[in-house]
Amino acid sequence: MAALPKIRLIWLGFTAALMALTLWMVFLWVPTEINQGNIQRALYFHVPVAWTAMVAIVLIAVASVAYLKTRDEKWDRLAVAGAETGVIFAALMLITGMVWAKPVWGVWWTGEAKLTTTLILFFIYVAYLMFRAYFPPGEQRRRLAAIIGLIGAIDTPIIYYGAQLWERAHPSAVVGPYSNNDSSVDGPVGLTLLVATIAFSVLFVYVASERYRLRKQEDEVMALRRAISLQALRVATTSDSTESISSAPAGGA
Amino acid sequence: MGASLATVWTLARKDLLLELRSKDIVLAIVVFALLVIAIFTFAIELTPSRARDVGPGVLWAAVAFAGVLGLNRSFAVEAEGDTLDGLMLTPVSRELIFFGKVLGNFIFITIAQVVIFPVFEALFNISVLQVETIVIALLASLGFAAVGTAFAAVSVRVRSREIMLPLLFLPTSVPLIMAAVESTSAVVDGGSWGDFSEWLQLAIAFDVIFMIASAVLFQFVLEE
Amino acid sequence: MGTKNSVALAVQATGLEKSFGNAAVLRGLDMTVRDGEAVVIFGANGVGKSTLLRVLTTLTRPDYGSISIYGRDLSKQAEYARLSLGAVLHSPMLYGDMTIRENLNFFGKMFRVRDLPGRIEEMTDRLGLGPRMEQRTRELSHGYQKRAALARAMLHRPRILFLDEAETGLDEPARKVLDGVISEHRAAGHAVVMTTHSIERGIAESDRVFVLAGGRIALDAPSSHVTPNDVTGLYSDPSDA
Amino acid sequence: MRNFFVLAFVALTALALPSVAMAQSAATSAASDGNTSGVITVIQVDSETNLVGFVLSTQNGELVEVSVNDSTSFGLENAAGDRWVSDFGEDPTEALLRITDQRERFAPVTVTVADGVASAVVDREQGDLERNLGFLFAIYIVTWAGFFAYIFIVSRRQSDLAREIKALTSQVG
Repeated sequence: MAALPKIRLIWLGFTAALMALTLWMVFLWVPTEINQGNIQRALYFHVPVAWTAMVAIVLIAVASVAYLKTRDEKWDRLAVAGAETGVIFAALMLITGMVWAKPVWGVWWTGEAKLTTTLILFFIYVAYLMFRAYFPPGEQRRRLAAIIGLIGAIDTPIIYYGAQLWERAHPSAVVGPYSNNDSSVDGPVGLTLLVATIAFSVLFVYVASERYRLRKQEDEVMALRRAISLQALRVATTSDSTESISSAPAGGA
Repeated sequence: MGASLATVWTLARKDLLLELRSKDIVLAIVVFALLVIAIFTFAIELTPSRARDVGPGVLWAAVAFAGVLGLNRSFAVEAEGDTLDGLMLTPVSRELIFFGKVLGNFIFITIAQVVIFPVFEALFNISVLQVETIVIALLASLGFAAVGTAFAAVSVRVRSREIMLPLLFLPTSVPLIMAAVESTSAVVDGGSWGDFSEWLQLAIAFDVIFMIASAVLFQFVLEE
Repeated sequence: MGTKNSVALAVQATGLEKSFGNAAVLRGLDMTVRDGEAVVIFGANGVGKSTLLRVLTTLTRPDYGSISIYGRDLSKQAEYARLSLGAVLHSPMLYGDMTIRENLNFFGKMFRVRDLPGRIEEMTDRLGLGPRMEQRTRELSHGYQKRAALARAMLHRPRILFLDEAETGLDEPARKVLDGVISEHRAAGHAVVMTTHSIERGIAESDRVFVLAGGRIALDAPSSHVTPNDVTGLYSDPSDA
Repeated sequence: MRNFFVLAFVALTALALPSVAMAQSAATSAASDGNTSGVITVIQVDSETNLVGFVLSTQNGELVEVSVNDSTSFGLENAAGDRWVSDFGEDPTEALLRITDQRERFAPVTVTVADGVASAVVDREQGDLERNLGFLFAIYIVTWAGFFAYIFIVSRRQSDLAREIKALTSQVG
């Protein structure tokens, strides 16, 4: 019990240090991009957040398969942690994407393939979480949730492919002076992006593990309540159960 | 193999027979879809060029939304008399039960489209009754049936299944809806197979992947 | 534990556990039923008799524990086990908008029953369904629905029959048909597992009595040695507390 | 709860950083002289009429000579509004055309110079690097506010449940 918070604190410190490094690189170290100016620094938030949202999908897929195979509750907890954190990251990806698109492209929303994909996945995993909220806890909920999580993950590459085709068919959404976004990502830009991605991944692990812990506590509370109700029952029926043992003939004829 | 196909057909025919008696599913799909299409004809001023632009989108949105209603019924029918338990007691493998349900739902959506398409063509004044669109419609119905059957079986056990099914089904089907809309648009604009081959591939990939994935996952859905 | 040995056992269940959310229904239940034996399971309302039958008939998967029906492990060979079991549970499990004949035809095909039309005629005669065969099951009285359900359960000539309070709400003629079917089934050397509220009838119609209490078999005794009082004595179980 | 405070402290520090950074970058960009803006007055070409450099007339009236090489990147829009972004090495002819067009229109450009060679040549409007700071700030705030709201909710639930577990354990004990 005592060791666990220590690891969490160390991880938290690690996250904070990496984030500080990222912030220093993003705002002080990396040169300003020539075409877009300072707004391009949004890249170092937007892309890592999108990346972690994708990591969340993989996490959900792996945890769901593992749950269906082993029926071990810990995989279900992992899937919930991944889904909830993933939905948060996906929402941030969408919002940062929109706020970035407005000054650069002149519109809040473009049919950009990664944004479209994230939006649809966001809806699928919101539905996943809603399903969990509607369904009474138990094995059935864990199992059906794993199925939904898995179908969403299987759908991901198909959605992305479809969104790419769609973007190619409807390229007109992007207007304004900065409509090309092919700024290079090597040199300082690439390095900053790499560090930022690592930092956000570490942050994702921190947030997801906190959510996992919460889920575990919820299960613990349920188990304790069950134990208490059982205890109450046992007190009420002690005399009966001893009787039943004595009156049961050994195995019948 | 032959015996499996016969079992799948027996299951689907049972659903067709029930549908013939109750007319719940097809009627719901047709009426709802036509309603959506009719509302759009009032909501949008339909100049010929605008009808061509938005028509395919309206058509497929209507089919997808109406399809949800029908899919909701397909497992509600089984839940009513606990006949799902009856099916579970048979030695038929769960994949075959799934395929039987998919076949039934596919036939329902297809029959509904037989009514929806001509009415749509008349109201929007664009020609969608062509070989290309019929193939697209069949591919879309198959994909809707595959994903929809799996999700209908999942959501039939939830309190508010009428809410849950569309929330699960619609976002998952987005690639298929995109493919259907884009291909139909291409056909309406006078294109032929080559102009939307990528979208057709997407639809076929979606159908194949979800037919297999849902069949495999279905056994986990039905466990209790 | 050779296969030959366990085939003689119609049902062998060990360490069954099942809970729904917070409620533990089965808690390490063990039971065996021999072939040719009629077993009755008693228990207070809500003690889990129906859950137990659902678990034994492959409908509900236990959280822990193993079951085999005629030597077929349910976790591995459920499809074979289903061939040798028939069940009449609370609801008739028939399609309301189909006639009895259509229902029997459908389920018979699912079981790939040999000479299906002949078998359906046989069941029709034995259960006295004749005049109702072409009626939709939704329109039938409770008694005829139960008879049709029994026909559905026995269509594929199962070796073990599970009946969950099958006699509740039946009129006298229907009850007689049911009793006749049970005794014929026993006479043919097959197994029956049933639950019932009527303790006297249960004891009279069975070879062995189980009492389910606290998620386990609290009493397992030959019917000839059990009086109704022995059974009700065990009823004051947790669910009443 | 202690966790939350630790995280909140880090967050506040993190939030304070960029404002400092921005103030500094505004000061340095003017001083470092990496960027020069002005109108193109002279275009220098070699014997095969390849662009080698040009002369800028800055707002202060100074003339600055700039040379280009293969890695010089361009981001220029012509009178028709057609924007061209590429490296000099990729399409030297187009670069010359664009620079000529820019000179004829007296359209100001911003040049980023490193070691006497231009690393980037863009329309001056693009070179206004301090634009859209509000949007960047919004992105920054949204990202962090999102995380902290979520972490806050999770950690509060955690401490609530920890208390409940403690109470229940003593009841079972």
